[in-house]
Amino acid sequence: MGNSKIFSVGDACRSIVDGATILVGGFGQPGTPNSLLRQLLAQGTKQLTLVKNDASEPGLGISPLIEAGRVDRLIASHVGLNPLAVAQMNEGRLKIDIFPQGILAEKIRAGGAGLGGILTDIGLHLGSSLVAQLVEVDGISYKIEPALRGNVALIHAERADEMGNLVFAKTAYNFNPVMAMAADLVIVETAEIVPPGAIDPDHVHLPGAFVDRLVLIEEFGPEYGVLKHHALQT
Amino acid sequence: MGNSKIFSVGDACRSIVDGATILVGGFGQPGTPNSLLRQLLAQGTKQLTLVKNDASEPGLGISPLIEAGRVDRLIASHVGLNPLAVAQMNEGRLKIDIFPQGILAEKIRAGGAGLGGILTDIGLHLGSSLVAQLVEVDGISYKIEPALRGNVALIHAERADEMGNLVFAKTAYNFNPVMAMAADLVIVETAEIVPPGAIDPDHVHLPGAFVDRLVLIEEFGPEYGVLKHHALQT
Amino acid sequence: MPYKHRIARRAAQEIEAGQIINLGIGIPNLIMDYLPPGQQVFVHAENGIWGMGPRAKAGQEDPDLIDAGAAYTTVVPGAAFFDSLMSFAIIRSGRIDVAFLGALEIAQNGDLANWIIPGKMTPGIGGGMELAQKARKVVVLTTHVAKSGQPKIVKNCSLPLTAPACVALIITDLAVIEVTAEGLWLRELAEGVTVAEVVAKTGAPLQVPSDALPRF
Amino acid sequence: MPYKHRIARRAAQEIEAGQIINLGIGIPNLIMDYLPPGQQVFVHAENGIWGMGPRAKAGQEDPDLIDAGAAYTTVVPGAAFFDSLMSFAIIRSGRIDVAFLGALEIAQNGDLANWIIPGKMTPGIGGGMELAQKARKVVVLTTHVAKSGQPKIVKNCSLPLTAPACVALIITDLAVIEVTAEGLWLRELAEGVTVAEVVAKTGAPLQVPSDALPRF
Repeated sequence: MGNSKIFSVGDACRSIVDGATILVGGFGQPGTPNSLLRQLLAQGTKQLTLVKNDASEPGLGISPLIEAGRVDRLIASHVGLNPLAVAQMNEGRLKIDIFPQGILAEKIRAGGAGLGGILTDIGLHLGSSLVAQLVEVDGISYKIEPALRGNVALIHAERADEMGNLVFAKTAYNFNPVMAMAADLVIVETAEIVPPGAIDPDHVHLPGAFVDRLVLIEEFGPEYGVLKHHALQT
Repeated sequence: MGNSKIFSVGDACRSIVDGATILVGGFGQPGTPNSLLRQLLAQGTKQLTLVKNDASEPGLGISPLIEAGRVDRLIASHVGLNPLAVAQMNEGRLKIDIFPQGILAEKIRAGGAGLGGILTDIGLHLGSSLVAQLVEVDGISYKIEPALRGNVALIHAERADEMGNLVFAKTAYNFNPVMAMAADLVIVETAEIVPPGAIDPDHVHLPGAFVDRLVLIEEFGPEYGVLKHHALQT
Repeated sequence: MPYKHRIARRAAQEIEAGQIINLGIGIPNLIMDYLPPGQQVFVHAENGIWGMGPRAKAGQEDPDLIDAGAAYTTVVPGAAFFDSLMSFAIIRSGRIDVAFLGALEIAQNGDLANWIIPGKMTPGIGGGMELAQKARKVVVLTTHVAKSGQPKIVKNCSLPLTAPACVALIITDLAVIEVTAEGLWLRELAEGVTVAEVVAKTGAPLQVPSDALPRF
Repeated sequence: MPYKHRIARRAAQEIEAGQIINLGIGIPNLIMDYLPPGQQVFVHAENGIWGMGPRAKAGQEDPDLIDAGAAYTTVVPGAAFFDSLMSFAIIRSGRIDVAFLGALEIAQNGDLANWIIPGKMTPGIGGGMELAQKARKVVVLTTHVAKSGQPKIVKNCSLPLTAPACVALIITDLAVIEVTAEGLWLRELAEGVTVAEVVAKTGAPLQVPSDALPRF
């Protein structure tokens, strides 16, 4: 290997600066880069803008960063499972911007695909309340949703090869590829790093072209396991 | 199975009417639905608008339809390997619209993702010569590229399950998924149809939600094989 | 039978073989228990599943496999996983045949409000706005009145809309009501409920056929 | 050594370890033969490959595995296949470090024209416009003059541009020329070529360093 992409969690995250905009994978807990987020908490990075589908749940995912007052702004589609985030919003300590889930994904994809934005009719009935620009194409009105990019993306993958090719597991797939596409520095935590060729090129979910740093997860805490309150009770 | 998606090639294609806009997978020969295109030629469908990355090569892919005068309009990114298509264009018998390759893919994806279009800065220096509308977002100019959809998509997949989940092989992947996303009727030819569960859900390239009809390829003609003129000569 | 299950059981009858459906959180999710066996239905979940199965049994949960409400779930043979982009491309391109959603308010023209009570409840939009606006058919499953006793079915919604004129059918603990171009029509009654009770608890004009109404 | 190979060999020196490169059809494709062995370079092909290898040997072609010019190719261990959307997302988001392209005309400010001769040659745009506009560095590989004898390097392009001010380096059968904010600089000479010959065959002002020029 000329330039190895494999980093310790500390070395991988050290260059993340205060005030950064960070795109975070995950929908609920699956696919959430818990180890990278824990490192961010430990190293004290603050004044963050986080972009994630949801606000996680108290004590999980991005919530410890929110709880510690490290997050100035959250761009998400749903925050209903985190009353701590909602409380901070109501107190004016956390700014939350809400977008329809698929439109949030598309704004980020536009950033990751080198586009300026997308045209959508979703939420058009709300008028300009979401600060959108309107445009007419072939007589139909659309909102312009500008592209969204981040300084850093924090990603969780099931498996990576040394080239940075990623495979996601089941519903831990979710926002991870699109977040990785749209950031200047892409850091991936993964359960397994395999040699080049160990992943069938037809099974790669996200090509290594988008991946800068790989971190092997050292400690699988309970946040990676089954959360009892979301399981059926016997 | 309640509603089987498996059709004979004739039954699958019979409902394609004269004047239809047809999205065709393939980049060069890999991924080109040769059997479905052959059926279209046999059944005499005409006045077609075809959308494909390229114009194929004489005698291959969509070229027999062009050669037989069945195509009124071709929307593509590159036609340089088909002098017959270029000749028809120069004679005024075939209208060809050319877009940058990735922008063509994005226009179709917008159609397939329920968006009105995309904003791009590609080719902005050409001004309005590609009949584009301009818009400014955060002080930067972009072209609006409206979404593009088809009545029918003709797709080639390596393997399908009975649910319509598709797997593509190597560079036969190309435009196939995006074409399937953006058509009202999606017809897929494939080398193999396997029972539900035989494809790992993590290995599916395009979910069966987008697939209406599956056709098992009956005859693998030479157009599916190695084309000597593109191989190294010994 | 608890009313939530009665609603879910009735809702399952709206599904035809081969259709793709999406189930919102709450009552809609209970439909999983009433899907007709042997009839192929494809359940889509916003977080990236086509072919979702019933909830995971205790002790058999997979930490990587949840539904859009964060509950551990399963898949049927022939399922596919995909990312959020693909998931919402399926929704916005109109490939969902029926979406079953909850409601705060439904107007007589089919307007749906279910995502925000300004200054009070701000859970966010999630996937609801795209489902309400783009599914081929939207069926609302809800209690007939709010906890306050106020009708949820009203002449005009007072809350910000999720999507305008999107609801085709309303199934409540009291009745099945169809939204038509000529207004609301009472179609079925829950066991033990009278037409007068439904009319009284509905905040918009309700048209009642002269024939006897089916029970559910 | 045939001039095309001389150009390709020189072009390979522009590639650094770990970079992602894209090779246009023609001379650029020959660079595959000169990639430094043991140094990891990721070759991207528009039709959906990251980690392309050398052309397939005779008899070992895979009908499903071609490069963007339709020639049968191979992949290296650790390659990935993807669709056209992903392929161009890589290009337009600036993840291609160096794109090697052909040219019809190059202007002294780096304008590139290589996709159309109105009324004469209309092969289409393909992936060239996006590569020219979005790759971090664009290197043009071309004969110094056209078949007509006319210079390809000119003050202003007469043909429609592929992308404005995009070219960083021009490598021809005669010379290596850098495009700078202060105009064109002659950097290297091919074996047996004189400065006078290069200046004579260049249709724009060419600045020549006072030091002896390296040969390639």
